[in-house]
Amino acid sequence: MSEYVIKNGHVFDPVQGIKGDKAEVAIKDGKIVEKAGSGAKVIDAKGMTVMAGAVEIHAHIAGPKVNLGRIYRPEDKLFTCTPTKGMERMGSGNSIPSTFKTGYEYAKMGYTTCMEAAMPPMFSRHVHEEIRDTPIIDEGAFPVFGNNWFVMEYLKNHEVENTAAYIAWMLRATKGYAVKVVNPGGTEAWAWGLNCLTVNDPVPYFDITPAEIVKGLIEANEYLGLPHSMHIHPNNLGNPGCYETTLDTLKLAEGMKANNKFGRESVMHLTHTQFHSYGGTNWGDFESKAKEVTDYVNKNRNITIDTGNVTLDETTTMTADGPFEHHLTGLNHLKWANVDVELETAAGVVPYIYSPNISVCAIQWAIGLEIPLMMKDPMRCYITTDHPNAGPFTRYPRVFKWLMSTKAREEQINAFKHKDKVLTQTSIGSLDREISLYELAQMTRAGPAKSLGLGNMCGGLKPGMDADVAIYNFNPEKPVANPDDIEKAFTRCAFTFKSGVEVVRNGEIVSTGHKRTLWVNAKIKDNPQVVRDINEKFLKYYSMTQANYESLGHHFVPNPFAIEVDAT
Amino acid sequence: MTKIVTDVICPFCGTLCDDLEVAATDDGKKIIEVYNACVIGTEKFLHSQASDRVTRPRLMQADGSYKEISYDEAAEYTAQMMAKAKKPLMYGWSSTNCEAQSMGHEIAELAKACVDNTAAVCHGTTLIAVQDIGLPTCTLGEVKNRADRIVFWGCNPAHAHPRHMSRYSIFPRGFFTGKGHKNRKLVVVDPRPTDTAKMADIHLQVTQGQDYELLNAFRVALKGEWLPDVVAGIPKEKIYEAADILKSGRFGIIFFGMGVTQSLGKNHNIDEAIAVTKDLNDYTKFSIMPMRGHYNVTGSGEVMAWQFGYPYSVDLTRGFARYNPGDTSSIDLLSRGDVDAMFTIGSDPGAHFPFNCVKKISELPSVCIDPHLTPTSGVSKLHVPVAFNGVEAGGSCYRMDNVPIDCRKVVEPPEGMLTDEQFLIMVRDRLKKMKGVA
Amino acid sequence: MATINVNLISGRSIQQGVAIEGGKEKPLYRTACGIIELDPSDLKELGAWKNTNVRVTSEFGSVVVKAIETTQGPHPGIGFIPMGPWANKIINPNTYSTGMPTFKGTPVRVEVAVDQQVLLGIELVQKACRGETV
Amino acid sequence: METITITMKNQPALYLEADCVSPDAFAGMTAAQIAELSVYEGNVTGTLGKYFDVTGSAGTTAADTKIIVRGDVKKVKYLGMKMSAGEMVIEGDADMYVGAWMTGGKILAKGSVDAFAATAMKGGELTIEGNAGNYLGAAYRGDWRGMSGGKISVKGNAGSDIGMYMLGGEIVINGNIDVHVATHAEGGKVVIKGDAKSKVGGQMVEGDIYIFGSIDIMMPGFKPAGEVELEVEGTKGKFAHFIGDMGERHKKKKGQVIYANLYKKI
Repeated sequence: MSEYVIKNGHVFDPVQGIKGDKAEVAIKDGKIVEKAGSGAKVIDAKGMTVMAGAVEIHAHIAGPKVNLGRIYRPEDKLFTCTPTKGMERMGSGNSIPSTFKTGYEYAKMGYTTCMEAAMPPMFSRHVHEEIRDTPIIDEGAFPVFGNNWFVMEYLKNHEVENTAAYIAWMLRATKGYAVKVVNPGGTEAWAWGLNCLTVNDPVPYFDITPAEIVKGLIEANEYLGLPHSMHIHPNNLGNPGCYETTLDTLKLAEGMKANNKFGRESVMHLTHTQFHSYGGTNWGDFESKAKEVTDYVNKNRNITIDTGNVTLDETTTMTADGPFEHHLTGLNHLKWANVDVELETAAGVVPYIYSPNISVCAIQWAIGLEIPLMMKDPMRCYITTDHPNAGPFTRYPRVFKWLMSTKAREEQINAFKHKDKVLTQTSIGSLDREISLYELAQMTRAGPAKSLGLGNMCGGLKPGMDADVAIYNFNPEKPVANPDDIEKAFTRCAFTFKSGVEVVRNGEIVSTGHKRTLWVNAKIKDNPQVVRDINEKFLKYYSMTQANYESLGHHFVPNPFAIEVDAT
Repeated sequence: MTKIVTDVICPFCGTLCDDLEVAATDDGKKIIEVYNACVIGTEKFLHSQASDRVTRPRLMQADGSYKEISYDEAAEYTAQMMAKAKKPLMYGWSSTNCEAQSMGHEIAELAKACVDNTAAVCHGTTLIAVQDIGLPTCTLGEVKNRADRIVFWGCNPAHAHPRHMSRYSIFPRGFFTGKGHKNRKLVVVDPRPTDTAKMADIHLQVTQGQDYELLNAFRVALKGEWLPDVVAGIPKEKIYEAADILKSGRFGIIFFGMGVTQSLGKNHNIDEAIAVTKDLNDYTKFSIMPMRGHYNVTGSGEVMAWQFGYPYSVDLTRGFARYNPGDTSSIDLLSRGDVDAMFTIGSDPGAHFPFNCVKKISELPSVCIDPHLTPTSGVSKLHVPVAFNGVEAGGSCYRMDNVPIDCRKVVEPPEGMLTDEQFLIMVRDRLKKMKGVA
Repeated sequence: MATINVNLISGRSIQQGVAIEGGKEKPLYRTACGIIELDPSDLKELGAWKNTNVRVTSEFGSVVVKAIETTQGPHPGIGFIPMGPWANKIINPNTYSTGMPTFKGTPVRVEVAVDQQVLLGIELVQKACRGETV
Repeated sequence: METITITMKNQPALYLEADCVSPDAFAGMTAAQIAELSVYEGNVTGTLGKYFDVTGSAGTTAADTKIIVRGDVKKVKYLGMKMSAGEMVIEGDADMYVGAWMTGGKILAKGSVDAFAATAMKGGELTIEGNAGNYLGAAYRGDWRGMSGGKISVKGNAGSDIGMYMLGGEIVINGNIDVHVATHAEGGKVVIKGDAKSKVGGQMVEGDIYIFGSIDIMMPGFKPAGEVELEVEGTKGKFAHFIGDMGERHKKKKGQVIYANLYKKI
């Protein structure tokens, strides 16, 4: 494997506390090393910004609902499909890119590790086939547990150990990475056309509340000591006044402590916080409650969050929150897809246009920016667009621009049709914080890596870590003349290295690297009861056999990277 | 001695039953018996063992006779054809695994071809409708565990998906459906009193070609609005009654088939059926599902979508993907004379395309990759027999509800026979060389 | 000779399913698909016994199949030929620019053709491609 | 206004994709430059000059450019695609996508055109003296934003699915139409002077259809709402009025439900 030494660049690495100093980064055998050999290839990064490869903590990039979005939105691709080009396969899709384009676009922006945020377990083979066809980036996928019949039956009786054993089985069967919860109990209720809008709404038939599901899953997660915390999309997403449900959900983590060997301190990750920080009682008095939510998170160190920034684009919403998508199609009358998955979950898909001429969309945009600007610890707040829900991930550089430049924010606020309403219903106009490059590295690298339990492997440039490096044509010593220069610089890397392989040069793909699938192999004590329960559910209620459910052979995950956990 | 292979997947229809058991000889060469399969599935496994099976590629000669050639020669012939053509059509894909489909897409990309699957003559219009108004659907286990209202509209599972009714839709007892079929109301809409219709609580014998009108009447009836006395041959009282039955269930599903996708109205029949389903969700929970035909037509759509962005009828000739059934769809391409080479795999357009298209195929340079002798192999210049996927080769497949299931290999193919994927790799490698691609 | 006009639909039958897996070069395929299922009242009007060969002709083509009494009736006015090359010789190929031919709903004329043969599947397609009468 | 004439000299073996044939693409070019523009036959890229003689010269802007298309272009797709201004005259029959995605200018097709003409049209005029194919003035697959402006006139007949997802603008057909018209429309006006078959106005939310001839089968979702005297396209007469699609969702304006209207001449 080639050796490289990156010289003269301004390095930003929260793991080592380097804040823009000119430092050398050496690469050997796929890892960052103290010093490369004399034959190492020299990359001159003079006047450039050097960071670790970015880490995506929450995006919908592979699997059945993503592909349903592709299948049912030919208009999302019209006139924009791209040809075969050098190493690149043909590409397609704006809000829902094809797998190939997904890999290329992330790599070109300097992202090297990405998490698919919602894997319906029964469809894990599909998720992994798409992951396999997504080049370059390392990927993991979070199976969803919040509406799973086993989980609800065990936690009804507070059987944490059985829940943990079931989770361990499921992570193995699906090659999953973490415990994802979406609208706990609400999606099961949706199977009957109902919902759970608060943490105390009972789940029909199962005699359990969302609060009990959430608490129990945190306990099971920490019982196992998984690398990532329980990752939650709470009840009542997207409705005026939903912040109260969000605070009720966050409070469920009070007093809980992380238990793991990965350096993770959080027990709950609240995702796409923007969608959960709404006040008001209707769309007319809709307002931001970003302050209330971030105040709580600032005070409680066992919680991490990501933002879910609205990018003001036409996009495709998709979530395991089935009832929400049904609600949304009622609002915008656009095409509605829904898939209920036996014993496990559901998903919905609806196109959405975040128009700068609609006040609610502009307020959503503002809330998404308020959250990171109000968060005191950038190591606990990560930038996402909940791709493609609040906007496509390809807009990250634009979000960075808004966060790094008050001027860019002002320009956008002035362009809104309902500017005054945005200013009265949010405090975006009074926030003059500008996110620094170091903070950006915390919010997009070191922070999400730590929350995922990957802090020793990626998200930093410390010797011994994976050699994932992004070099941007952005000179931190020069004042930014035009905020658009920020967006431009972060859109196409000068260089991207993935596990020590140069994959991007001058914004073009030069290698498809050695993509890995990350999953968690949790060892547990033998649990005959859970084994029996699984057998029984397959015999009676699943529509496929257990043997076929568990068959996820090498051809689905050709390059696995298992993170071992021992909970015996 | 025999060995029993369990959890075998049936590679016939979109029901993709995965509970078959196959008894094979110890050396894994011969199938002795097939258990749990329907009569069609059983035939599929047993026919693979036919003694008169063609096992080597055959090239048609000028006089119409066939000459046996090697797989190498066949791969070379195929690659040459793909390299020379201005607009080759690569059609089929529904009776092979996703790995072969993926390899075929690489060839299509290199050759800048049109790629289409059997949805073109089956549920292509469903896909158009889904693109227009969406699709509230579910997995088949949801139907088994919850459904108390079942509608079969323009489909006849008693004939086309024989185990569907016992495994998923009418008879099984599930978590919330402990009484099986006793708690389910069955509505069948079909212009014939089919064997499925004979089991129904209500059979609406719709006038053929007027499903769109009847579906529209259902939407009107659900809203309690005015209806003409008779719609599509059905008195309005019966329509109101059926609409009430659907509304009053806890969980309902509409299964539909080629009776609506291929009749006048086409995509709009499905469009309106989906609208009915969407409307019913204002009153209760309702889903809708196409009864997909080939066992892996769904998989082909999935792979095509994640790789190119569209589920079928993809045109790559300009070097990037485009899609518009009516222009880029197989039947229109052939009818209009807009292709100059035909590559068929995992399907039989010779039997299932309108004759004007079959005649066109017979006039073009053509390759047919299929384990069987078929009308397509009979009119193609080159026939490449391959191993039976799902019997002699495994690989990823997708059930009609998009659930992925990995097919199993049960026995070895006859000595020296290649799988679809193996043959396609040979073609791809040659095409790469011809095109000067590393 | 009497002729009748019916609305032709094609579609699956379980025998068709078994036959396509059993081998399309075999006579069983013809037995399963080289037929037209007619309502007894239509057979009567045609003046034909069950299991008589008939010629079915549409605007788009013509084919000889065996007329049998419907297995899933009554459906007066509707003729059913299982999907396959026999049906596809005469169905309406118009896609209305949707990509989908009109496999169901083609007006056809049926006439008795006792002295004409129903061809095997592959043979039928090959002959028809050569422009011969089938 | 300058005129440029392209005359078919070498027929394509397959079909030719000539999306460069529009005033926007030609503007500011000499005949020689225009002859170098790319056209596509399958996966082979050629020049316009390989298939057409190009004479005359283009204006400096699209608005100053008139294109005359001569010879047999029955196998040429995308004539006038995305044009925004200027004029085009197609003297014979043309294939699919004539004036697709056009936003302005005028196209006169003296013969017939095949399917997908004026897809998602936003403005301008398309006049067809022969017949029009299917999906005239319809939306692209999956898009809910169909024709939103401009006018389409057809002297002959038109095919199925005309005006699907129409939002605005006008379509006038002098002859007969096939099944499905203005399906899913949320605005716009369609006038059929001849006969319609069936599935007229299915799933219509808003908009108006006028039919002078017969309708084979009415949609059950259209409810009789009396008779009205109207003057449509210069013809005065009595029309039966229907409102619908009663099965579809509808907007409310000032407390009143707004239905789509179907007027059938009595």
